[in-house]
Amino acid sequence: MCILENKLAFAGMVIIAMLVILALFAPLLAPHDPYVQSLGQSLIGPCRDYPFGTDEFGRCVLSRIIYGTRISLVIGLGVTTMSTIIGVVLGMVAGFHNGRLDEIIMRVVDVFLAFPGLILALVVAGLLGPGTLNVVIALTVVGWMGYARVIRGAVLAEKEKEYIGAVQTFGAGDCYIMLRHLLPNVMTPIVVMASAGVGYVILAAAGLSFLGLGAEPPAPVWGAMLNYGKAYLQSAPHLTIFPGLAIMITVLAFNFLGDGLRDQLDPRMKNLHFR
Amino acid sequence: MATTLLSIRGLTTVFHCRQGQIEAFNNVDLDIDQGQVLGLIGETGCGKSVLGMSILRLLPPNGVSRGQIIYKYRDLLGLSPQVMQRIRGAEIGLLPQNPSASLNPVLSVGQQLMEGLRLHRMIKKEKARVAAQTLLGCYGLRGFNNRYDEYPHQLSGGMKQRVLAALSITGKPSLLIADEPTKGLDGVARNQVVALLRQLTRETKMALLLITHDLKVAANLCDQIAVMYCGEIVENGPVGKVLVSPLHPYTQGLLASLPENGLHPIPDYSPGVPGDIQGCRFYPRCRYRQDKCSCQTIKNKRINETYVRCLSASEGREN
Amino acid sequence: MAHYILKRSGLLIIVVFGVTIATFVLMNMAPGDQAEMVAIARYGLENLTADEIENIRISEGLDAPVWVQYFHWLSHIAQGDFGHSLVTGDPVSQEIIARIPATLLLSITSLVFSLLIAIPAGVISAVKHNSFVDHGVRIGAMLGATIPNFWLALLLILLFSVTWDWFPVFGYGTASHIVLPAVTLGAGMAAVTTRLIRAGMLEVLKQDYIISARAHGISEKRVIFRHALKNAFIPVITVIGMQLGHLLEGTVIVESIFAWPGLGKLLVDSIYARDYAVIQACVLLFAVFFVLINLLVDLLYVILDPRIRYDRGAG
Amino acid sequence: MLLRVEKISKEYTSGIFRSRRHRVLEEVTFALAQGETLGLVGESGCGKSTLARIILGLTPPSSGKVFLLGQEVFSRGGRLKKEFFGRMQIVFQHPESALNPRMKVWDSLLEPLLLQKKNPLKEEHINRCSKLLRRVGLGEEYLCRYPHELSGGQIQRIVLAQVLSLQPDLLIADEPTSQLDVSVQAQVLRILKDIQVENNIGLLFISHDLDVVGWISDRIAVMLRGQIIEHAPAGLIRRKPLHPYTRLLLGNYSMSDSKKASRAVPRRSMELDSGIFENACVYFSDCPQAQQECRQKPWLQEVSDGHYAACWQAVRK
Repeated sequence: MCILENKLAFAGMVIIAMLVILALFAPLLAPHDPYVQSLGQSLIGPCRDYPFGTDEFGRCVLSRIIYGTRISLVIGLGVTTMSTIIGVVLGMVAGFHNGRLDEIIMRVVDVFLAFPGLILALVVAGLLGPGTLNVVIALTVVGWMGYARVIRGAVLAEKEKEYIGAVQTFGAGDCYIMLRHLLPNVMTPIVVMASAGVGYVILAAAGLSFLGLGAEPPAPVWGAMLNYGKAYLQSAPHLTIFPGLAIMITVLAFNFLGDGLRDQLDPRMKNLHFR
Repeated sequence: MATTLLSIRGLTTVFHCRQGQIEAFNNVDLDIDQGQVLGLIGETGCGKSVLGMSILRLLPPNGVSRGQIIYKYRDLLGLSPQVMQRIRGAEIGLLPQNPSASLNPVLSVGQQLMEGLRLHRMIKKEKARVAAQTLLGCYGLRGFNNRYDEYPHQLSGGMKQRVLAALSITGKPSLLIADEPTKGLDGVARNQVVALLRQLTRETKMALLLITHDLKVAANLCDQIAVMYCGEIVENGPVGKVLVSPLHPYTQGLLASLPENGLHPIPDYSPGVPGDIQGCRFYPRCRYRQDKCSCQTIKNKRINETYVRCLSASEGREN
Repeated sequence: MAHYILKRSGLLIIVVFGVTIATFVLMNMAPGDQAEMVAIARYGLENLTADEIENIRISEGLDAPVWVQYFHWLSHIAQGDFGHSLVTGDPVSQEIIARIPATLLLSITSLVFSLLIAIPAGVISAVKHNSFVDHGVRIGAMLGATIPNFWLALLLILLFSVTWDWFPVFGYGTASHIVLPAVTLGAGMAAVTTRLIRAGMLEVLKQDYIISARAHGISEKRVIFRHALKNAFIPVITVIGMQLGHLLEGTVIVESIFAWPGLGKLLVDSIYARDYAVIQACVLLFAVFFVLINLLVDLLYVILDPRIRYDRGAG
Repeated sequence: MLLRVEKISKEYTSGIFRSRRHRVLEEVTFALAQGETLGLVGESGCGKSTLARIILGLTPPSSGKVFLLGQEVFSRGGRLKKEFFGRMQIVFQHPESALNPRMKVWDSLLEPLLLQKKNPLKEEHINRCSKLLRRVGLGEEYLCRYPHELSGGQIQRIVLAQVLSLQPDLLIADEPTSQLDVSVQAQVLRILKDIQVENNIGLLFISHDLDVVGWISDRIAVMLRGQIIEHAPAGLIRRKPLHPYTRLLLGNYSMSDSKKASRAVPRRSMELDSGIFENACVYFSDCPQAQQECRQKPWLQEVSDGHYAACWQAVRK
């Protein structure tokens, strides 16, 4: 089982590396300009010139998917980074000074968790209007609570360990203990959670843009491509199949990585699944 | 002359892991007579608990045993899983290591006891209920009528152990394996467990394999003592001999480390994975070591009633 | 136990109160002048004057301090008055009540569908640990958990409606209409629940009391079904509750794709139309619904798990 | 006197209105001289670990004072005053959590020095660490290992080396060997004793094992449910225990007299078990010799020279 999972983790890393390369070198790798419309060549199926076919405006689907990795990765990494930072700061503070401050922070977390995530993101993104930055904000608003909870739990457990008591008798202050001892020891669950989290953020972002709440129309966004493609489901199914495949492979890759890291870094977390 | 109930010959258990095989214990010979109390003593990680589980064939899936475990003329290792399942509980019982985690938290104490009773004694529900109450009454849970419907977490550690003791003898086994029954217990609680085990063996006349690291508990309960070091039985004999005039240097060191004997430590640590040690496994820590100890396989030597696995052991040698 | 329920309900009130504040703040942060929007909705864009906007501002109480507006709003929703839709002008509560049955029907069908798959798959996978069945279930669950549900919906339509014409694409009413939306919605949930049941079973099967039950001679079948399953299910109950929340999320997308006339579609349509009154009501409703489910799950947990049932009662 | 503990009490409150009170420690008082060892014996849950944490300033007490060399150590909030940092040290029970799992042994060894600003020159770091290791019987090769590569006995030695580096006035050992095997326990206790004697450290040794405590201590205090019920020189308490609970603890058979354990316990009269006893002796509900007078709580009194007990019957005799 371990071998299977580590193979998967490796596969995940390879796919992620390829996605990063695609994003960085999109202009070199894409066969066509993703924005150039040629109405004469609209809705062509996969052929040698257009491996993934063209859309209703005659734009190359493959090129649009390649450029789309940029937006997906930026959103995925941006949201995860911001959520992690917020979660770590609030979680550490709540866990370390448990008392009134902890109570307040955790009630705020409860309130945010009371909204079904995607629905809150949908409303925030809808109110803020289109744009990549707004998507990042909307998904961060609904994404930080999990990190805060996990960190708080980990800090609460770690704080009770005996070496923390010993370090206090050496004369260490609160900040020193938090940064030097607690933070490194609670990083493991965060790394695991964040790596799978990137995948789920990308999935949610695709969902938003599928509903028309993402970047502005000409931008090559996977979810939006699906949204426009669904009108041609019968005549041009490639418009639906390829962008969806791109989303799924990306999400799967981050998931593989998360699962693999979990087994590698922390065998005790083996049976933890989060979503 | 008592008849032999369980006879282990050349038993080896290994675990298959990613890094290869890890040996739990090697080539163990052990006999338990009917009604006898055998103490298996050793330190953490020496393989003594795995031995108990090997006898019951309850190892995790990656554990494999070789050799013979002859119980009443049958080799347990050769039996089908179905037959083995019928032996567990009815012939060989287990008093598990960790009382607080060994009762099912979502079934009431009464339900768990009745399940055992109905399985082993083929009796109806109502009768089983009465039998369960009698059984618990015998083992020190007075007024258990009120506790019958309680759940394990409502009982104290000592009570759980009593329930487990009652549960382990519902099938009236001829042999009970008690796996570290006093682990983690303070003085007074430990005394209670010892008293409980003494009552069990006295009343049921069954044999007891007591796996423990506590020399005092072993001295109090056992007829026979087997000392395990690093996956090997190094000394095996009557309690009066092994714990009073030990022959193996390890047993001697163990006794000398007790506070009442002056806390004289054995130098160094026991090796983690003993797989690649040739010759005597105690060699690096032994104060009587000779060059020949490290290069040849050490055979059991019989001195009076004691078997000892040491080249230099002789009758007269004392600490 | 009474103590626990009391404490849990107290927490619920705090959270619901927080939810109303959050919803209110969210709507007030939206760009644009609310009075203007109400005016546009009422009189149309062309015959709009500044006076009319000011009139509405005063009559709707939009000139009052924010906290006054909040309590005003709160007292209205406490009476079931969510205001009027900016688009249709109908009372929002009417519109929502009309949509609830469809969403409920879809959610419950998908829940049942997902559990019918997840429970046997999870249990078999754990019991036959590391077998081919196990690997198959795990890969299936992995795919199910990562497949975007809007994509799955499109693929299902492509296959079962466009290519084979077995089920209708859009609409609501007959049994065949619900198949594709329910499968789409249930698939992801089935995958996640399968993983959790499998993990829970594996964890329980490692416990001392399982080994102890085996040592007492109890048969393997009985060990799994009587001793392990109940223990493994207690944590799963919580997760099913949380999954219901994800189901609610899913309805938004699935209902829009399949034109299912439920709350999710209502929410998406009102976001397009910037119909704030409806958005506000929908969000509030979803959140309160979610919180209530969590409370129910917690109570169910208490009933199933004797450790909490008795402990909290005493202490 | 090195350490003086005066009437330390600790209460926890719980419930919605903080109405339920749970008393962990009740007016614990004792003193400890430089270089002396006081053994504190009691079963798990009797409050001995809480006491240790309070003395070190890790947990604030509900009331009471602690003096180190005549100075009070707590500031108003119940935390340790800055000038006492590093002068009192502790060795805990669980080796598996005694060191930061992500720090190498030598980082852990240097930490107390760096925190106390007693840092020697950078070049001397390694030297200093290996000297400390050698003092506790470990070689230099352990410097670069992580805690999970070490056995319990080795970790406790490294903790002792950490303690040694600060040369504290007081060391508290909270069940330092209860998780170790007997042969390793002997090694660790010997090193502990050596370090104490060499540096003239006052040692508060907490354990449930009377044999171990008897070996290491000069005086022994027995604790039951948050109170010290007997307190005497080590030899005396083992020869002539006064409190019935101490006698029960000592009744833990030893290797030689194996039949003692099963002797019958006298039954106490049933009428004592009715009613509520808020002010009764802590041992009242379990004491085989309980009398009516035990409904009134006895206090720790000097029975004979240096031998204190909290039991009416012991006092009368």
